[in-house]
Amino acid sequence: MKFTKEDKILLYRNMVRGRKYDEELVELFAKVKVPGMWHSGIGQEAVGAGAATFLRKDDWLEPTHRGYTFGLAKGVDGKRWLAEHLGRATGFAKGKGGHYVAPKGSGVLPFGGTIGSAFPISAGAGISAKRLGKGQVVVCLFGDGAAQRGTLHESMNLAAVWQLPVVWVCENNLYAVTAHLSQSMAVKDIADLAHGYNMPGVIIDGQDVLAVAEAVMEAVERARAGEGPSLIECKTYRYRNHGEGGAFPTSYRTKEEEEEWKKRDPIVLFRQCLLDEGDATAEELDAIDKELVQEVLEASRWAQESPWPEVGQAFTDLYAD
Amino acid sequence: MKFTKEDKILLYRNMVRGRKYDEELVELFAKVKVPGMWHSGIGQEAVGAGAATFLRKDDWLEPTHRGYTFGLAKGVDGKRWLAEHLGRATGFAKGKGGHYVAPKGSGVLPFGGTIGSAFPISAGAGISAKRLGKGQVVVCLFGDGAAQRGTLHESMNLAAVWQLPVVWVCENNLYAVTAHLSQSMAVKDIADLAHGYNMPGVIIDGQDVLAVAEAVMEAVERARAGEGPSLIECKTYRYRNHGEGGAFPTSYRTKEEEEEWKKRDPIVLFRQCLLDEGDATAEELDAIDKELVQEVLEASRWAQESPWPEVGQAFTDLYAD
Amino acid sequence: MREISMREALKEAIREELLRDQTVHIWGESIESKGGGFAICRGLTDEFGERAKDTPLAETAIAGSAVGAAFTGLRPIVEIMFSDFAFVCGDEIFNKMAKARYVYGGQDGFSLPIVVRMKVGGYVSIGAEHSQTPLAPFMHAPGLKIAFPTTPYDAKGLLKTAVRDDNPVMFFEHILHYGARGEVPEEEYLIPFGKARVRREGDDVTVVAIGYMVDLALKIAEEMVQDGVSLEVVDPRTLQPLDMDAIMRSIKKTGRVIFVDEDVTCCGVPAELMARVYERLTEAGKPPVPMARVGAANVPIPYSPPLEKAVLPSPEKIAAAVEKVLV
Amino acid sequence: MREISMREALKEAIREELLRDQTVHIWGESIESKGGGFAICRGLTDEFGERAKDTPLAETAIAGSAVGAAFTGLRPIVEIMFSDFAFVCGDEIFNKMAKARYVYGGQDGFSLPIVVRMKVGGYVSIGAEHSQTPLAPFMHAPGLKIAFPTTPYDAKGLLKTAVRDDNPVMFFEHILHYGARGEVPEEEYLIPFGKARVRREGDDVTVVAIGYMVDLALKIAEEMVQDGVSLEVVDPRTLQPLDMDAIMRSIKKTGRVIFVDEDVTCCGVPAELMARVYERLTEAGKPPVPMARVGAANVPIPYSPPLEKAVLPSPEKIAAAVEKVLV
Ligand SMILES: Cc1ncc(C[n+]2csc(CCOP(=O)(O)OP(=O)(O)O)c2C)c(N)n1
Ligand SMILES: Cc1ncc(C[n+]2csc(CCOP(=O)(O)OP(=O)(O)O)c2C)c(N)n1
Ligand SMILES: [Mg+2]
Ligand SMILES: [Mg+2]
Repeated sequence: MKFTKEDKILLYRNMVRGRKYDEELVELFAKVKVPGMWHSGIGQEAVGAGAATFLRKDDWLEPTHRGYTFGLAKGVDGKRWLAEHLGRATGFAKGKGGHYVAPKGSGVLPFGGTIGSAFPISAGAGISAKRLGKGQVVVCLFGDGAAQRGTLHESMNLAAVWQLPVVWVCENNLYAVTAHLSQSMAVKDIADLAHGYNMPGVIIDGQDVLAVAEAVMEAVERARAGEGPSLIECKTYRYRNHGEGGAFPTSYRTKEEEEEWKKRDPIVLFRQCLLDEGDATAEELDAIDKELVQEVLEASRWAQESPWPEVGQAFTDLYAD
Repeated sequence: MKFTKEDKILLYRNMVRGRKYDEELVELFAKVKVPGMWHSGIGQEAVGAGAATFLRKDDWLEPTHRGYTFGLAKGVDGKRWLAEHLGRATGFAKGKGGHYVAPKGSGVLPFGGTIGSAFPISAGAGISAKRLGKGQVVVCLFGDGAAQRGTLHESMNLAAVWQLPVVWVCENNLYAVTAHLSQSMAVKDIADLAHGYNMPGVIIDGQDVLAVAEAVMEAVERARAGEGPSLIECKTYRYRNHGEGGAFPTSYRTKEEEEEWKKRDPIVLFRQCLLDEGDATAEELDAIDKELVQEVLEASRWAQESPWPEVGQAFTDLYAD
Repeated sequence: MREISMREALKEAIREELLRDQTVHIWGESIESKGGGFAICRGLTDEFGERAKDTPLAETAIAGSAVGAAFTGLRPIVEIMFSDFAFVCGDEIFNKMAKARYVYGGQDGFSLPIVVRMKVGGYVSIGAEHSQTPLAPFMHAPGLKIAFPTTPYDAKGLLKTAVRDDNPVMFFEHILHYGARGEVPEEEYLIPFGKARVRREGDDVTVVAIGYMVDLALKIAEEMVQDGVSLEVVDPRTLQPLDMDAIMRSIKKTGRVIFVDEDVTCCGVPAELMARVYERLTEAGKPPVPMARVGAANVPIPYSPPLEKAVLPSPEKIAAAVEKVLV
Repeated sequence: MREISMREALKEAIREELLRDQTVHIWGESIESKGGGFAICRGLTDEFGERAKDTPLAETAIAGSAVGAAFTGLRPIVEIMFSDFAFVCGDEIFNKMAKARYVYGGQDGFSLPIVVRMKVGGYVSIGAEHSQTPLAPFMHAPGLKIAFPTTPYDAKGLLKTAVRDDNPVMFFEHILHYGARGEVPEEEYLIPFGKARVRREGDDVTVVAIGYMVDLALKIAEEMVQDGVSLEVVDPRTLQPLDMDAIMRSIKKTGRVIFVDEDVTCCGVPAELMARVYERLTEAGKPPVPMARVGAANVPIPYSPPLEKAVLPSPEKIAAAVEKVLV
């Protein structure tokens, strides 16, 4: 895929929007009493933005628990997502679900609290996509920890043998909670797993949003053309701890490692790239940043001011009639 | 491993014993009212015998549901196994378990009725073997259908990352019940899966008992030496349908395919090999055959004449005290 | 009216729904190559192509893909060969199918139109992992619906209703029922969920029997006529929704009730039903009626026929429970 | 006596058992790098090396490997971070751990000495798949033992007993209990399974409360003193084995009982307990006593705090049930 200047600006916006929402959530968790959990995705924005920005509206995206970037890029209304996260009546599920809930119309698939349950759900969406014949594609995001679940094997095999239009995108940030990948997997590269499913597997610099977008969209076009699934591994890093507020140790990784990765911040890198290529001026990008800060502040205020759900809501919506 | 003449005769005996028990069970299911199910392993004896014959008594073997060969070769008393299969009080579990039950002393691991549950059980035995430091090794037998379960991924990965002494031996007979492997897996060779666990994976002629024994014992020695797990795929074929007595269609494979495979019967091939190499005479082998026919007949009579368990047995043995 | 087997009734239901609605698809192990575990679907692939398809041996993929497919526009029917294997895909059933709609607050008309067909039942000596009738764990998972037909007529009507239901339905088929024959009209019909059926009228004791237990209850009911005892046999047909009104109506008539279930007794469905009857009566200011329950003994299901017989419910055990509440 | 938190009590139990018996090993997600999901095991790897080890993110491997290891000579303690995830390894728990000994007819002294530690409990707004207290499905699986301590003292004594038990023990730890402090002696002690503890003596109503529900029951018991109502709070401590005698003794004294459980009400443990009390009384020729149950509403556990509060048991709901049986 060839990216126009507008495409690139959109990628930039989507990364920055994800970052700003994320920073706001980190702050809310630190300062305000907020229900639930927040798994910050700061540092990993290139993967979510690169994977989601150029999908069709009716393509499906399977989320992870980390950050908002992918979902915002897929078109989820961040303000209502945040409200859901804060447990408010104005959230997508009236507060019943928490942040793993996005509207169906956005093309975001159901996400479960059990890591690894994303795989068969994505395969299932792939069955629909293939059988309904509208050329839809499914992108399944998953972490390196998720890659250790057996559901990966069953689902990648099913997708491969049925040639389903699913693109498996691994957000390999090297850790699952506190366990380093080398303690948990026998291979260094998740892309190696592709071999067992007879599908292409590539490794991408997950801090380079263009590289991610290119690789994902190439795989998406293959899938759309009926050529089956592929696996894309994006090497990335989360700046913050596994979750906010919990009692997470910091000893499991070194300060040096953290600093090393921060030198390759995906937003900083891409900003420089846009400037270098003459796709935007510093003023233009600053204006975008400012606009998004404003958007997020307003969203956050709106969400925080939203009412709590009525208690009676607890007893509705169990069954469709 | 170098095989002596005695080793080879033992392999032959173990294959023939497995075949004779199997033929007896097929007959019992056809003629006598027998409880349960029988999954005949006729045609696949080289794998069970090759994998189990030269293990140490305290090595562990994880069984499959198909045939008796591996278990008999590991030292299970066939007569009591058969009695268990017939639901008699003289069976290993007094009839409570059915044939998936062998005594602990034989080194046969627990087998579950859910295909694929063998993988984590074997990994667990590998943890014991490694931690207890007595040089034990675990051999896990599994079918090509089982290879599609997610438990394979979780367990092979665990075994590889913890460098457990487990040898994964796939009995690839091309079908799971009636589904051909090409309908169910994206790779043609199960050995390809080894790549995702950074362990050796080899393909073996599963009709050649010496080839199986060599490959397995080489992997066993690697594992014993602390060099971790390996995967061995044995290409084989079952002559009979998935199970006896059930309403299994025959349309899912061709008569030609069946005939082609029967030309390479593992016992016939090995018999010829023993004769060619001068390891035994036809008379010696005939004598073995005859002796084993006799052994099985007596075992079967004994099992059939064994009493049913007392009804009170149904309510004991739930908890250890 | 023509008589067909429950096997044929189930197949007709699936076939008719596949014909009626292009979004209905069915997949599972050996569906195409064998018609599924119990050959219900034999021939469907010839007629419907990939809409009736073999999967790999992979229950999490089967159940989980049903979730993803149902969310995105299909109405999957999937088969889990033996209900004992439902625990292989426990996360997909109990955490996803059961909870998703509620967790999504019903937004966007969110629904998961899934049917999970599962063989249940013992009495055929195939061991602890192939003989269960695990009903309580599913009834303990709000968000699932549960159907368990006992005649070919009910099987066809309930399965068609299940396919059209917008919720995940656990559809149980007893191994000893597949061959059972009964009248089934040629014309299309549906059976609504949540309507019990009185399978036999009687005056002295209400027997609420689930699944194959209906057969045992009807058998002993005939025998007990000689003792001058008249049993009313109520088949709930669906456990979720459950027709408590029908059960209470029958109890009002007989004044006594026993609950019969093939599942393990401890924390089983009969305990729940006893609690509900007790609560209903108490809330209405009425005294409790004599109640008893019959279930499988609290052990895994043994393999050997005499042991299995000792563990599972039998007409004699039902009779003993009847005697208990008659005292 | 010194006071420590339940977190510390649990760690002491594990540490002492690791010291006592070389075959005791512990593994689970982030055990080494974080001390497990709730940091109970922090530091154990420094002391015991590979005997306290991180696993991959793989519940079937964790639970299934415990089966294989227990069969072959180890006494594994494994951690499933959240009990909701037990359904990920449902086959390993319900089909293997629960059934294996029985299916092996107890031969060769067959046993599976396994402890599966799991966090349970809601009230902290972390959503439908992290907030359950799924007790009934485990109690419905004969062959498992079940412990659910409510004080640091009980936690330590029961966990040590669990490690020495030759059966698979499901060991539940409530999220709101980790920080709770209480007296725990320095000297070693064990608490036998199957012995309930009367946590508060009272005359009017027996409250059988499970797990964290004991805290709620004790709270409301103090408040109801003002209304002149005296509650006796019984903590079964283990559900399998279950101390029915203690429950019946208390009921004999008070003449009324309510059962309080955080799990989903439908087909929950209280229904089973109601059935057992009813059966015990009937068999003894006695009339039933007033009974009621309190459990979570029959929905998944919602995320938003006010909704979660509406769904889960509360002191007020317990009080309402007490009023019901007092009438
Ligand atoms: C089945 C299951 N096991 C464990 C957990 C607890 N858990 C939540 S996030 C997480 C780590 C996931 O790691 P990874 O997939 O690499 O994603 P990351 O958090 O690094 O983005 C774990 C173990 C869970 N939610 N579900
Ligand atoms: C979890 C689970 N799913 C399905 C089955 C039903 N089943 C029994 S044997 C079998 C096929 C196994 O195939 P394979 O592993 O290739 O072994 P083979 O029978 O060919 O020896 C199936 C699907 C089962 N027992 N357990
Ligand atoms: Mg990660
Ligand atoms: Mg096979």
